[in-house]
Parts: sequence; C-alpha cells; structure tokens
Amino acid sequence: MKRILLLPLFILMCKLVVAQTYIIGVQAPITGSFASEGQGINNAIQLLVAQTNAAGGINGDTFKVVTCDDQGNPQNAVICAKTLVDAGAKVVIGSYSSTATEASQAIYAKAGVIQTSDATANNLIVHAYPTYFRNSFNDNIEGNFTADYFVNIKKYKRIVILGDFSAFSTGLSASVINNIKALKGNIVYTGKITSGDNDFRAILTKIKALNPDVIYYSGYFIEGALLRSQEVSLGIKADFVGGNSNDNPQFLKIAGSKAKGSYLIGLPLPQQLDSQQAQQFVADYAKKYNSPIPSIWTITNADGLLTVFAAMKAIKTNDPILVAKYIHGSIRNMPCLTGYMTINNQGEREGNIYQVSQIQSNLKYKVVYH
Amino acid sequence: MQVNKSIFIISLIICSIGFPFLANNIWLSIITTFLIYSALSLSQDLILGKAGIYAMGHAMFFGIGAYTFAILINTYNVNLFIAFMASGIISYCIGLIIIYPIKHLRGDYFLVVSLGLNIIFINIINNDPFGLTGGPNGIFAINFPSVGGLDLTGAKAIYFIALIFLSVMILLFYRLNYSKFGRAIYYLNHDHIAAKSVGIKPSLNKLLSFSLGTMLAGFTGAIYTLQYGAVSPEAFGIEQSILLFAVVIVGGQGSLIGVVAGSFVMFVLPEIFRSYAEYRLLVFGAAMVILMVIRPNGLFPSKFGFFQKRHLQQK
Amino acid sequence: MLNIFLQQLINALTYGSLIGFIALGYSLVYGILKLINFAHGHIVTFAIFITMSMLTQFLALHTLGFILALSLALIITIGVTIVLEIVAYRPLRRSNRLSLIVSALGAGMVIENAVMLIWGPNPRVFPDINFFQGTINLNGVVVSELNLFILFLNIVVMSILYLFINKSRTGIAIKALSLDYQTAQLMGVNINKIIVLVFVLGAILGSAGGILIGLTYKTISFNMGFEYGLKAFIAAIIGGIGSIPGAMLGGLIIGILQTLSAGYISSIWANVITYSLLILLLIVRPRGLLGQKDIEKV
Amino acid sequence: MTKLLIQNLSKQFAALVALDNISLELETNKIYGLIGPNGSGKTTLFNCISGVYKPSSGNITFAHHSIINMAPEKIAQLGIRRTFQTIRLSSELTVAENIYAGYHHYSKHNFIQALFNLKGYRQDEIHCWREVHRAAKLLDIEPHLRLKVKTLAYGIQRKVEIARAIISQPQLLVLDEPAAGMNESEKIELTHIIKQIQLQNITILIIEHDMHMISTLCDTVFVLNHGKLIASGSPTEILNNKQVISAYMGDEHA
Repeated sequence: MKRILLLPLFILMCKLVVAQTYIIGVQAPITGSFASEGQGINNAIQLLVAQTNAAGGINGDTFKVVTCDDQGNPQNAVICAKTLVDAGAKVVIGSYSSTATEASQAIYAKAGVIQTSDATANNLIVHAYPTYFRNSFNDNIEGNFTADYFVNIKKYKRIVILGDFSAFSTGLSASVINNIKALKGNIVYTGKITSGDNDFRAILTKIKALNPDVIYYSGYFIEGALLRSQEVSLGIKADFVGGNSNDNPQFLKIAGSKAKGSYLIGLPLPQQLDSQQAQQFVADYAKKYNSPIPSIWTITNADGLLTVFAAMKAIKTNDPILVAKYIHGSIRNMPCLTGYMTINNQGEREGNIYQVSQIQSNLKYKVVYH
Repeated sequence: MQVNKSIFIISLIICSIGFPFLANNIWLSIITTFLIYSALSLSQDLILGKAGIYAMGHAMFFGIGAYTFAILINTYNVNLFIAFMASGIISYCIGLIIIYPIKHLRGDYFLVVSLGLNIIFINIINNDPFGLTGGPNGIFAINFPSVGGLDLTGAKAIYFIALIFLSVMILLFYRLNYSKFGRAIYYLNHDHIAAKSVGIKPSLNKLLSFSLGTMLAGFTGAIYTLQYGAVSPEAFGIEQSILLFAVVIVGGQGSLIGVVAGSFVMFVLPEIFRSYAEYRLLVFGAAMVILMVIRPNGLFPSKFGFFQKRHLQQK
Repeated sequence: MLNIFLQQLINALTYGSLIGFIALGYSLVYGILKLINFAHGHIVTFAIFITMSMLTQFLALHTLGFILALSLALIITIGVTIVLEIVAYRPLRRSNRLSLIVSALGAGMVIENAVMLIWGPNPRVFPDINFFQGTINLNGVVVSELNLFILFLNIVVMSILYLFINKSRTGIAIKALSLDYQTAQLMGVNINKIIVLVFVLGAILGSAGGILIGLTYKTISFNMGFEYGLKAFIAAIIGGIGSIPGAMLGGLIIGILQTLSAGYISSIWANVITYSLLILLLIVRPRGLLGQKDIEKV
Repeated sequence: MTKLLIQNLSKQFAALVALDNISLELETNKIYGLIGPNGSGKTTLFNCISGVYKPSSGNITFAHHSIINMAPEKIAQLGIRRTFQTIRLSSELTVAENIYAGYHHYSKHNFIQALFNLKGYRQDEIHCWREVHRAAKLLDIEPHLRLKVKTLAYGIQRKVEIARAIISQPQLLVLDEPAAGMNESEKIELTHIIKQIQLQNITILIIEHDMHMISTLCDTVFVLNHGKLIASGSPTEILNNKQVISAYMGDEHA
C-alpha cells in the first residue's frame, strides 16, 4: 500500500518546483557525444544570465536558468521540452543538434515559449512557428557559399564530397552537392564515413585513385582532422576543405603539422570575432570556467539569448509572445557577438558571415576569402 | 493474502486511471514512456528471460514497428488502426525471417549476430532507402488522423493507449506460465536436452517466442511513434538494445513484476536525476553493479509455477 | 590498381591488428569465466587517457620518460582492473552468467563516465613521441613506421602469448581452469589468482592496443571504448571466442572486410556489407573460425 | 515382436571410437540390461538411441521407423523416453510440474483457451493432473507432488525423473543408472517399481552397475566393452561369461 501512496507524493513534489523568477531554459546535450558543445552552451547562458542579473535584470525581472540534458536525441528532447515548459520556462535556448531541436519545436510553440537554436537544418523553418528563431545560418547559405567558392573562385575540376551519417552532415552535404550541381561543377565521388571511427584510410585510398582536386568534408572536426592527417600521410595531393563543424581548436591539435594548407569554411572562430563585446565575452567565459569556449556555436546561442534580451528592452515587456513577435521581423542589423543579427519573418537568421580560412605553416588560421 | 492482493490490484487500477487527471505534463509523459518501455521490456523478456535466447538487438524491432507506423501514416495516409496492426505484423515477419537462419546459434554467438543486425538496421535507415525513412533526421511532425472524432495524440489519450496495451501484455504474460507454450519454453530454457527428451520441440518454440517478442516490440514501437510524433534512428540503436537487455536482468528474468520494476529503475529513475547530468550515468552504472552483486537474480526474481493454486486444491 | 589494392591491404592489416589487441582481452577473460567483459573497451579507454596524462607529465625526459610514463600508466590500469575484478566480478562468479554481464555493463558505464569527469568531455589529443614518425613510400604504397611496428608487435605478442599459455606453468593452469573449473580447483590451482592474472593480462594487451590507437590516430575521447570494444568483441566471437589466435584473426577479418567494403563497394553501405558478411560467417561456422566445437555432456 | 532394432551402429568422436559396429534387438515388453565398465560406450549408445548424438554409421529402427536422423524430440514423441545419468530436473519447479513435462506433448489446449481459462483448457488441466497423479502413484512419490524438487532427497529425485519418462505411456523406456546413489532398501523398492512399469506394456532398457538388480530384473543382458558388444544373453549366462569377467576384472583373472 505504501507504494501506491508514493505516486501522488511524487506529483506533489513536482508541482512545488515551479519558481517565482523569470525562467530561461537550456535544452542541450550535457552528456553523450556532443557533451562538450552542450556544456559550453549551458555555461555561456549561465554566464550571460549571471551578468544580466548583476546588472539588475530587465524590466524588473531577474532570471534563472533551468537546464535539461537531452543527450542530443529526439526522445529526450521531447521530455526536456515538457520538463522545461512545466518548470515555467518562458525562453528556451536549444538544442544543439537539428534532430533534438526539431523534436521539441512543436511543444514549445504550443506552450508559447520562445525557442532559439543554432541548428542549421533547412527544415526547421518549414512550420514557421511564431516563437522559434534561428541564431545561426541555415545549411543552404553555407552550401551556396561553398559551391560558389569551389566552382567560381578555386575552379576545382574534380570534387569529392564526404560526410558522416549525422542529420547535420547529411543536410549540409546535400546542400553543397545541390549548389555545386547548379553551378555545373564536377563531383567525382560522394561518400560517407561513420563518426566514432578513427580509420578512414580505406575510403581515402579509393579516393586517391580518382585523383581529385579537393576533398570536402561536411561532418565534425574529429573525423575531419583524422581525414586530413590520413590524407596527407597517404600522399594525396588534393586540397582539404572542412565544413563549419571543423571549426574547432581540436582540429589543429589532432591533425598536427598535417593540418597546414587545409581550408575551413565556416563562421569565425570565437577568437577571431573582432568586436570588443565578443572578446570581452570570450575572456569572461575563460575566466569563469577556466577553459576556452568549445566552439562558435556556444556564441551563436549566447547571441540568441542576447537577441531576446534586446527585444525585451526594446518593447519594455517580458511577455514571451510579444517578445517573439517583435523578434520576427523587427530585429535588423542588431550588433551582437557574431556580428549583426537579422531575423526575418520566418525566424530565419539572414546575412552571411561565412569565411574561408587556410591553416598556415605556423598552425594559425588566416582568412583567405569572405 | 488473497484479499490483500485484490485490494492492491484494485487500488493500482484506480491509481493508474486517476493518474493522468492529477499529474502534470512532465510526469504524464514520463509515466507514459515508462508504460511503453515496460511493454517493450516485457517483449524482450519473452525472448531473453523466458525463452533464454540471448538477443541483444531488440531495439531494432521496436524501430521496425515505429518506422512502419510512421511511414504508413505519413507517406501512405493509412488508417491508424491498420497501421498499428501492420507495425506488429511486419515486425513479426521480419523477426521470423531473421531468426530462421540463425536459430541454431547458441548463447553469445546469437548475441553478436543480433547486435550486428541492429547495426545493419541503423545503417539502413540512416541511408534513407527509397526516401522512406528520412535518413538520420528520421520522420518528424507526423500528423495523426483522428479516429472517430477522437484525437489520439493528446497526452491523456496516449497514456491510456499505453496503459491498455501494457495491461493486455501483463495479462498475456501472466497466463503464459499456465499455457502449453509457456511451459515448453520454460523447460527448453532450463534444460533443453531434458526438454527434447520428453518431446518438446526446440526450434519451433524458439521461432515462436522470438517472433512473438518481435511482434510485441513492433506494436510498442507504434505506440512510441504515437507519443512522440516522430521517429529517428538514435532511439533504436545498440545502446538502447543493451539497455533493454540489462533491464530484464536487473529486474529478474522471466519475472513480470521484476521486468516492470526494472524498467522503472532503468528508464524512470534517470529522469528524476536528470538535473545531476554529469554524474548521472556514473551513479547509474555503479547502481547496476551494486544491484547485481546484492541481488544476482534481479530485483524480483521470478517465481515460476504453472499449476494454478485452485487446481492443486482440487485434488 | 595493384598499388591501390596493396595499400588497402596494409590499411586493413594495421587497423585489424589494433582491434585484435583489444579482442585478445575479451577472449582471454571469456575463456575462463565465460564472461563477455563489456567493461573491457572502457578499461582500454582509461588506459589511453592515463597514458596520455603520464606522457604529457614525463615527456620532457625523452626515452626514459616514455618508459616511466608507460609503466606508471600500466600500473594504474592494472590496479583499476584488479579493483574492478574484486568489486564487480568476483562476488558474481557463482551466480547467473547474465548478471555478470550486466555487472560488467555497469562497471563499463562507471569507467566511461569517470573518464569523462576526470579528463572532460572534449576529445583530447595524444601527445607525439620521438620515434616511429617516418613513413616509407614504396612506389605509391605508403607504410608508416608505426604501422610496421604494430604489425611487428602483433607477431611478437602473439608468439609470446602462445608460448606463455601452452608452455608455462601459469599458462597451463589458465588452460586447465578454462576447461574445467572445479577439477582445476581440486588440483590446487589458485582460482582467484589466475582469474586476476587473466584480467590483468587482458588489460595489458588492451592497453597496448589502446596506446597504439592513440599514437596512430592522435585523437582520443571518453566514449571511444564503446565503438572499439564492440568491434573487438565481435572480432573475438568471429575468431572463436576463447581462442587466442582466433581473436587476432577475427580482428584482421574485421579490418579486411571493413576496408575492402568501404574501399571497393560503397562507403555508405560499408557497415551493412561488413556485418552481413560477419553474420553469414557465423551462420556457416556457428562457433567462429577457430572456436572448438563443444560436445555436450549428457 | 521386435521393438527396437540396432544394426551396425558406430559412433566416433574425432579419433575416439565410442561405439564400434553394435547390433542388437529389443523385443516388446521385456526388460533389457546394458552393462560394461566405465567408458565402454553405454551412455553413448543411449544418446544415439534418443537422438542426442548422431551416429557415424549404422541404423536404428523403432517400431518400423528408422530413427537414425531424427531429432531427439521426434524420437521422444514416437514413444522412446529416457532418464539421465546425472539428474536433469527443473529444481525450481515442484515434483508435479516436473512430471507434467513428460505429458506436455499430449496436452491439447491452445493459447487462447489458456489465456481466458476456457473449458477446453480446464478439462485438459484436470486430465493432465490425473495423469501426473497416476505416474506419481506408480513411483510412490505422491506425497511429494507439491514440493520443490530441490528440497527432496536424491533417491526421490531419481524417481521423479522416471515418473516424467513414463507419464506419457512410452513404448520403450531407457533408464540410465536409475539406482545410482541409492541405498539397498531404495534399490529393492526401485526394482519392484520397474517391474510394475513393465506391467504397463513398456519395454525397458536399463544401464546399471548393480549386478544383483540386473539379474533379478532383466530378461536379457548386453555387455559393452571399448565400444564393442562382447556378449549378450540371460543374466546367468553373462555372469559366467569369461570375456565379461575379464572385461570387468582385467585379463589376469580370466
């Protein structure tokens, strides 16, 4: 009988947790394979909120962060979304991956909670939820930029496209391939590797026989760096170009001296952001957490929250529906950590801050095209 | 004893019916997930605990059911009920086709083959064959048609669907011990040489218990799709299969209460400790070790007996 | 074309050897306890990380530092293995096999997440060492010195292990234990000592494989044990679990299948092809390639 | 009438020849003994008859069916039931449940009937319960029916195994050292029980080391040594056979 009594007790306990302050939710992969990114996002949001509270809050509200670990998978994303809605979150930052974001979108939209994420999959905007906006740029913008660079600038004749099996990489590959085809570029090989594997010499040896000008990789930095270093040690002469998720200091460490000469297409690295505000944020983060910001995605998410704060200040209310309405269309060229924020009516971030950087012999990035 | 037991069961029924009207959204969703995973774990238990087949790829059949349901509804606009039946039946057929050539493999060799099949399955749905599975993204925002004016996608509706399904499964499993089939797989699992020597057919029963297990997993997959409105490959990977395997052992092989309790421990407790994110899995792993050391036969080891008490009293 | 094929073969053999090293750990433990030690892959991960820490600590001392770092790392790994055996496996030795498997799964989770908490969730980079850095280019076929060393070590380790198991007193005790637990005990074999020894042996071989993985691929992450452990475990089964040459053979087969299917058929379907072939292999040879057919006592 | 006919049966394990060209014949409703030193191939012969091992060559015919390549469960369904040298019972189950296993094949209900406890199921259960009682009565273990097997003495467990083998009215009962580990009074009781079983029209083949038991029970005795059938005949003939004595005692006693 005791067991039966426990259940309502649990329910009561959960009801009590509802807090009094304005709650900002973070839905991010705190554990699992994207753990470093998720923890970075959480840290950055905690830092921003602490700073905002220290400055007296906004419109009389102080903020509190509630974090939920979605492990990057959609099932947990749904639970997280419900948890955060029930915890009274009015704004949610997240999630990191497109899959988890897509799974949670409908729940936040239904509950009238503002959601912003760095996920780049094109289809996140399909439903045009009035509360969702993107704080990074979608795949198509990057695909277009990459294809233009390959076909028109570098004039590559034999292009190899590689990706992994993640939703992100698949989407980006598809977008790059479509854009290259539209520009009549010549793709000689498309293939996939499994993330988590370390040995890609088999596929590289095959590629070697095709004698390509360039190998483009749309997946993440670990495999990217391994591909690059194994490419060099197999004596393949083709250029290596990595998509935006290769933007990570780890790329240089893993590939070591073999990294030099390779290109990266993506947003600027946290350290490359030139605004005073951005440098200050990078320094504050390093000071508080004693480790560098894991990637640019941490900062675009911080931008997402800053956009919400800016909107609150602009319309002098913290009501999520009104704030969301303002963000869709009224945020134009707002200075932020990653440059300027423009959100269109669909919630898509407009503009383009993509750049191509080449790794120099001193293992520093040099922007060669933007 | 008898009276106590009926009081317990009646209050359990009342509680489970009343629960969705008292609980908030998160708990409703967590408990619904728990019901679904309990049913799934029971279907794994039929294969692993009851029939003693070391299958470590059960998430695959869960996935087959979930994808079948999602594809039929999303791409082909099939009637909800037909799609539901189809997800179980297709899962059953695939289970049957798969086990047939490997039914002679024993123990760990079977385990590896089932793991391998699970990896193959994930690879296939990731590659988006015929544009059906949506690749690594999976299938999202499935629009379920309403059935006879009833919206089955509300949290409460799904809760009751899961509850009814689990109840049916519990009834099924409870009566299994008293049936010819249940007894046959018990003998075979316990000592297949002795069982064969009294004329119990090993391969038929192995095929049957495996494919029935996969069919039930297929149905469960459909309910899962109904709850989340989305399917994607991660939910059906080998990590999930390993977890399901562990649930049965942690709960107690072949034990109805044990497996349900095991699902609670493995799927619901982690939700409660979600805020301890980084330490969660560490503690969880340690708990698994401690639990096994303290209770090597699981939380509630199965008590098997296949003659009902009233039969025994008759004579 | 031949060049490409030779290159693929070398790729396959080096990758396969690395898997084989880890597979040996599974096979040794399985031979005695009939336990699939799911924590083995994570022990290997732990060994890699501790080696990395030690190497960064002592690398200034060059060769001496390298040896010092390796031995310290190995001692710590062995310590962890022994603790694991005593805490998670020993109490369950006499109970149901499956609970032992689940206990191993739990232990693996503990180690994996402990590694994450100690070294952080970010992937880390294995430090460079001063030797085996060159590559040899034979008419377009590229072989790194490290690759050659791995193949060489593979042969050496296999021979030593073979001699140890078949000729030494302890080795024979291990064999006796794997054949008949109770009789071996009656014959005066100290079971606890032998089992610990086997775990330690597995951990050392796994660590060797792990360190070579670190040196070859440079990048290490807390969750790499799962992937490698799984492959190695499958390799051990394919080779015939319990058999020492079988584990190595299984590793090589996985290496070859994966390399050839990715290199010659399709990278997108590589996993499907590899695992389908492995399953077919098991259907044809239900006890693995070198596994012994056991006759059931009735 | 011939019940079981074994012709030129051989079984090889790698280099070891366990059975070498054995031929023998069992007739209906008689008790046969199979003796021989340890390792002479007695149990291997049993395993070949019951289908656990596939013989290397030769033929076995049972009631005009060749059972040489038949699966063990098919052979059991034809009516050959056996016991094992080491007890193979489900120790967590009660005596009744263990005995029931033998009847399992004849149980008629389907799953739907069992699920809803329908009439067919209830009748079937009552019938099978009656059969269990009958078998238990024959073996004199009725008082233990509701006890778990693991709580019982070794001698009783042996009897449970025999009860499981005879519940379904086999035509041939193959007993592998049924008296092993029993004391004298239990052996006498067992001898009596086996005679009772024979009266149910069951042919019995029995492996036993106790010569006294063999000579009181058996009509014919077969002697195996090193996988070869070295003698067969009535118990008195066998006890005086020189070859048999030398097989048991060593050559110097011959």
